[in-house]
Amino acid sequence: MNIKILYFARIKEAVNYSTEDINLPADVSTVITLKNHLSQRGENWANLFNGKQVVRAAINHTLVDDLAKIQAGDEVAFFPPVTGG
Amino acid sequence: MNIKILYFARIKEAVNYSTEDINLPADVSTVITLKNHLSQRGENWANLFNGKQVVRAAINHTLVDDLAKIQAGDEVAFFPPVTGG
Amino acid sequence: MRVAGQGNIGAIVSFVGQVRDLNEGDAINTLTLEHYPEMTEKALVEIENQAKTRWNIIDSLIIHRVGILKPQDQIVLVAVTSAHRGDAFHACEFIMDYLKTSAPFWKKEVTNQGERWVEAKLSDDAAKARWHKSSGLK
Amino acid sequence: MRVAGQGNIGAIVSFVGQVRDLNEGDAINTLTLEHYPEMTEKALVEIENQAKTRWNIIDSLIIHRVGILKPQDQIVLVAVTSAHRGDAFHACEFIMDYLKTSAPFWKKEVTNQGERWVEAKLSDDAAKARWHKSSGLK
Repeated sequence: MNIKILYFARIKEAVNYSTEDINLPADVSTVITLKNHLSQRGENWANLFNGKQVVRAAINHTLVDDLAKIQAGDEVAFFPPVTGG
Repeated sequence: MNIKILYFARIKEAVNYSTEDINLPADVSTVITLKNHLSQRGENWANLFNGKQVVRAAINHTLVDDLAKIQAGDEVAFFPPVTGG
Repeated sequence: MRVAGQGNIGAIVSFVGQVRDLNEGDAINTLTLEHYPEMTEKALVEIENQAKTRWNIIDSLIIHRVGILKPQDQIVLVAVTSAHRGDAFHACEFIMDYLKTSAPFWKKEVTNQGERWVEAKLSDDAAKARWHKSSGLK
Repeated sequence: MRVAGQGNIGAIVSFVGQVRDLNEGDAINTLTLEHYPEMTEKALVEIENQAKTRWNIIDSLIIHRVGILKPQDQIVLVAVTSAHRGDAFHACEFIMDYLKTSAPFWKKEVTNQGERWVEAKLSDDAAKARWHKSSGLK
């Protein structure tokens, strides 16, 4: 399925992408499996998405946890813990 | 001894005085004995100072309780519970 | 209280109290604030000093009006500055709770039914009492 | 948020956050606020709705700046109106605690040592967590 991924702040700088459209393999259907999938892109990706760093995820602008399901057409965002206010 | 008494708000209206200079008998030397002394001035005074209503007292601009000592030259104030802010 | 030019300030919390047009179900025409001026001065200084002792605040300001006010007039302003927000929030609320219960102000309302003195609220005493407990409010 | 002409308002609590000139011991030249616009909109509406559900407030307003700011610039304004002060105080503090931990903003500081992303604070998570407990804050 096709989804859109957005990266913010420290994550965006580390992967050097702000957004991408991606076609996911059939076995990638949750946040955690997407993280594992992205980890395989190289060292900078692995460092971010291997679970040692806190990387928050949102699906369609709502904060979700690692077990959240991803569906075709979703907008998935990855970002570090927020620091506004 | 001579002291000054101030009355505020509901108390001031009830006794129809805002301030007076008074010479106290020798046995009146605390807030409670002063309240009892004032109670003897008539019904409106008794109603206020017989202990059934909450009447707060301050000596020289500091809130005190009924057992506080009064000294010559003090400024004693009587008023209802405060309602500012 | 200075804010401009104070680069250590990270938080400014302010409270404005305003005369409501209804109280206890009755329309308010005017609200008269009486006070005991010398004691007021002393009480406000004391309340601000207590706040400065309890929290890490940079500065505070209290302005309380007296005399005849109308609905929607501002009665009181309390503003507190600090480096971090928790100190300013708690100090501002503390100052208001103490103002309500320890500063010598009295309110008289004029309604269509006549004049009446506003009664002190038990909820204000309870609000003040919170600050005595080791309640996590600090 | 309307204040003028609203005779039912008795309390206005506001919070202003300001860029401090020092953080973690280093002088701050600039602070850049990045955000995720569509999610920000949704998060702020959700935070205000939660505040309105929990407290008896009349209205609330959140303004959060983004982009490059300098020390002493204002970052955020939260203002809450209510009939009685407790509701406005608690709702304003609640909104700030949730903004700090649930709205997608990220801060990057420029110091003389270079750029650095501001780390999330455990104390902010703790501040937010208070609102889950039956802690007497509500």
